[in-house]
Amino acid sequence: MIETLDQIFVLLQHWLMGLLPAGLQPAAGVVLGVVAIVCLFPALFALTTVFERKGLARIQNRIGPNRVGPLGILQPIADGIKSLTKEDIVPLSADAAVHFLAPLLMVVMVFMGFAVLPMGRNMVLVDMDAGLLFFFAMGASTELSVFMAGWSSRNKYSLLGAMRAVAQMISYEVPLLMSSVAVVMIAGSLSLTKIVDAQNHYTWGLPHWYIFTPWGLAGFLTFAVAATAETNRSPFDLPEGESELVAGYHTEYSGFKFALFFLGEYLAMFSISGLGTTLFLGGWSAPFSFLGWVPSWFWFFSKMMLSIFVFIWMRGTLPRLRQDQLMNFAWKFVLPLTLVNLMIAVLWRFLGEGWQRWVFCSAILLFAYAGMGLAGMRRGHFGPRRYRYAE
Amino acid sequence: MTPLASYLIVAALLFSIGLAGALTRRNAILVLIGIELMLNAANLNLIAFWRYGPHPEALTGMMFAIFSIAVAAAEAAVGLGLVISIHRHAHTTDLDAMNRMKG
Amino acid sequence: MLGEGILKGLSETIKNFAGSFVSAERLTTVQYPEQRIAPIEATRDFPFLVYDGADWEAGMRCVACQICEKECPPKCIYIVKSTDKKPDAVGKPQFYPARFDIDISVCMSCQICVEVCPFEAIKMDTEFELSTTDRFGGLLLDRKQLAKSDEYYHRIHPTEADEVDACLAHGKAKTDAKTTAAAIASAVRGAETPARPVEGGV
Amino acid sequence: MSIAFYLIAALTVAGGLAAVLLKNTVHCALALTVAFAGLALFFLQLDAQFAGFAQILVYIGAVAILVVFAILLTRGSETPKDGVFSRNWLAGLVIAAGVFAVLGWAVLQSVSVLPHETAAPTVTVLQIGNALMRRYVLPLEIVALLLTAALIGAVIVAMHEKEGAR
Repeated sequence: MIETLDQIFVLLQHWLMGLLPAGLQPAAGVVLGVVAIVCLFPALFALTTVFERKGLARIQNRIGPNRVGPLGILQPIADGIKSLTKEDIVPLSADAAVHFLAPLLMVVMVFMGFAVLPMGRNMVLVDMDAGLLFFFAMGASTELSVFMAGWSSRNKYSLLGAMRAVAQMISYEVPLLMSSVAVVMIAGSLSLTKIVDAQNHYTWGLPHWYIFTPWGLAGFLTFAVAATAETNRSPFDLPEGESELVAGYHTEYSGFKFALFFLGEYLAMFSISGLGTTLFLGGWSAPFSFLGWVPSWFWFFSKMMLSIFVFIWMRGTLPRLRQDQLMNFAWKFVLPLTLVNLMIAVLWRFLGEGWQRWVFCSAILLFAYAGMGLAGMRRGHFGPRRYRYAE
Repeated sequence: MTPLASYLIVAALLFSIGLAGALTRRNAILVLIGIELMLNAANLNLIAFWRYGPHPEALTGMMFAIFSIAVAAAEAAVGLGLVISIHRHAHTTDLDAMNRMKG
Repeated sequence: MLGEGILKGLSETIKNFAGSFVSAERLTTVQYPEQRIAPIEATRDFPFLVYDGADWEAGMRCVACQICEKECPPKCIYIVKSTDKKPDAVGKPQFYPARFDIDISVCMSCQICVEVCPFEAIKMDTEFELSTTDRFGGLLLDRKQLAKSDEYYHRIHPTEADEVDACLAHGKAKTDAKTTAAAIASAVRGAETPARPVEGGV
Repeated sequence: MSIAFYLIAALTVAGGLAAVLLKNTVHCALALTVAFAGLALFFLQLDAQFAGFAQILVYIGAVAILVVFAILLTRGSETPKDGVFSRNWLAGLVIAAGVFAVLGWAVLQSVSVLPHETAAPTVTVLQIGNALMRRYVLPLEIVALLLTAALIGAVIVAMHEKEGAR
């Protein structure tokens, strides 16, 4: 029974495949997986938009949308109808073909990333040997669509937003990759299913997730910072900074194309949360061994939604960074910290079992964090804002 | 025609396109684009030879291609840095206009 | 320590997040069409015309002097002065506005018309739910729509209305005193020299 | 040859042609990414997964972005009025055609000796890593050095005049 519930989606897929002739079965399996992903994540996106609005409202002591349907739960449907029926405006001087292709490319590239995420036991669309590399390759391609959107609009705000977005995404892609490399080094594989398997065992009922090690915690924090910047979320939402740039690279998009960009951004958030879950939070494995009977996909999606909540929470808390603070933070703090973390991961691997490696690794990491942070603060690379002329 | 031969023909075509681009365009960045295409055609050759060669398990061709990708990235960074530097100096990226040795 | 401020901020927002579910007094907003906050006394948005008594047309304080029309910065007031005179609330014959239109889509709620009116005839309203589907005709209010009773004025701005009443009463008393004084004076003069004609009262 | 091969070949060659023929420089850069993507698909078709993904990551994710950045920094997106091709374009075209003729002739001459369809090799990332760390460790180090030098060089070349002006 528990086994069936755990594998319910896999069994469903096999049952549906069994209805078809044998020759079509492999193709049908892939199509079914793709359809499942393409239906599930936009539905999750719709739910997340309303939860985000309600969560932000609660953080600001408001109630949030509550008019459409019970407790405003049907708000995304109203929003969807609105954006579908809105006029699709293409500026006269815009580069029509590129302007049209940019949102499509973005959504397609983000969807591709889901193909390698293991969403439960045996629930992965393509178990690729170089899954992590595939994920990052697809993630890197979204930068181009952002540039295409900004450039083709022929609008200075769009172009500025796109250049900011691309510069930011390139800068934070380096720490993102570097913090994942530490996991790859310890797990010894680029395959995401193998990385989850490496974390899926317990001592005294507690899991061996990588976040519960010094290098894993540091890696997770740098990964989270880089992921927030990579998905252009607050406090790193300069590309869309509405006080400066109207709406950034999607200023000139309206109606359905704008909805596609919106979808793309949220899907990127889901996929990067899924990746973070897989790399550091044990993927689909249960947080305690006695909870092993709960279906694996439940754990994956709850961990993912928890990270989405943290995204919303941060958005409700932190003010937007300035461009120079953003770049200084990436290159002078996060990247060195990930490089130190790589060394720590090596040390962890070769110090062997025992309490010494915990002490050594934590001490070096804390020292590096405090040292780099204080040095950067003193030189004014980041930290509180200082005004030269006004006080 | 064997599969290897067709890959080689495509690579040769791509190489020639890149060469033609590098030789005929005025804009320095377009010349770099042509060179990138030529490098990529060479990569395709390396991978195709590795795949249909006698010892694919030795990984020689693939390693060569991976190193070549890394080198090409460095080449692009330096080349574009040079182009930006020249643009700052001469206020043009038109190669026909850069016919003097004196700065 | 580095990152301390971020943690502090995060704890503050999570307190708000959780607190807004348990204590309703944290919520700063109201559910507008069902729940309303009474407007504060100094609220103002668009002008209206005050009338005394029960009949809006007869009791209109406005005498169509057109000062407000001239002073209005965006020129949203349009007045046509009547050719005849009608008795006002106290029975004195006055001109009256044959037309008095305010385009509230142009009005900027500056209150200058109220400041300049010598007859306390135009005041600021608190009514804000004025949206219509007709953006030209629907937002051009004529004198019938603008006329609101003195009681209404007292209800929305009690303090200010009392001041206005006191001021009006004072003015009336002054004029009354003047007229009576003049009447007495002329009566006295008339008694002394009955042959001279009575000079102008006021 | 399969249909997929012809489709990818058409995509790649069309992307390459567009990259050198189009007037607008940004369009050229975008067409170049199409060619890069086609080549990555070729690599996947040739069972070189790792190289294919590395191609996408490096070329589409970095080189193409660098190219468009350079175009925008040099105001290259405005089409020059005196044509996009250089004065001696004919000579360049003849040379390129000659090179293609020689290469094509060489390939066609050797068709008979080229190997036929072979079994697909299974290459895991682990094998690639082992090869990189054992047999090819010296080239790896040299590439690392080269990349560092290129990084510093690119920064210095692009920043130099600004520093001098300060």
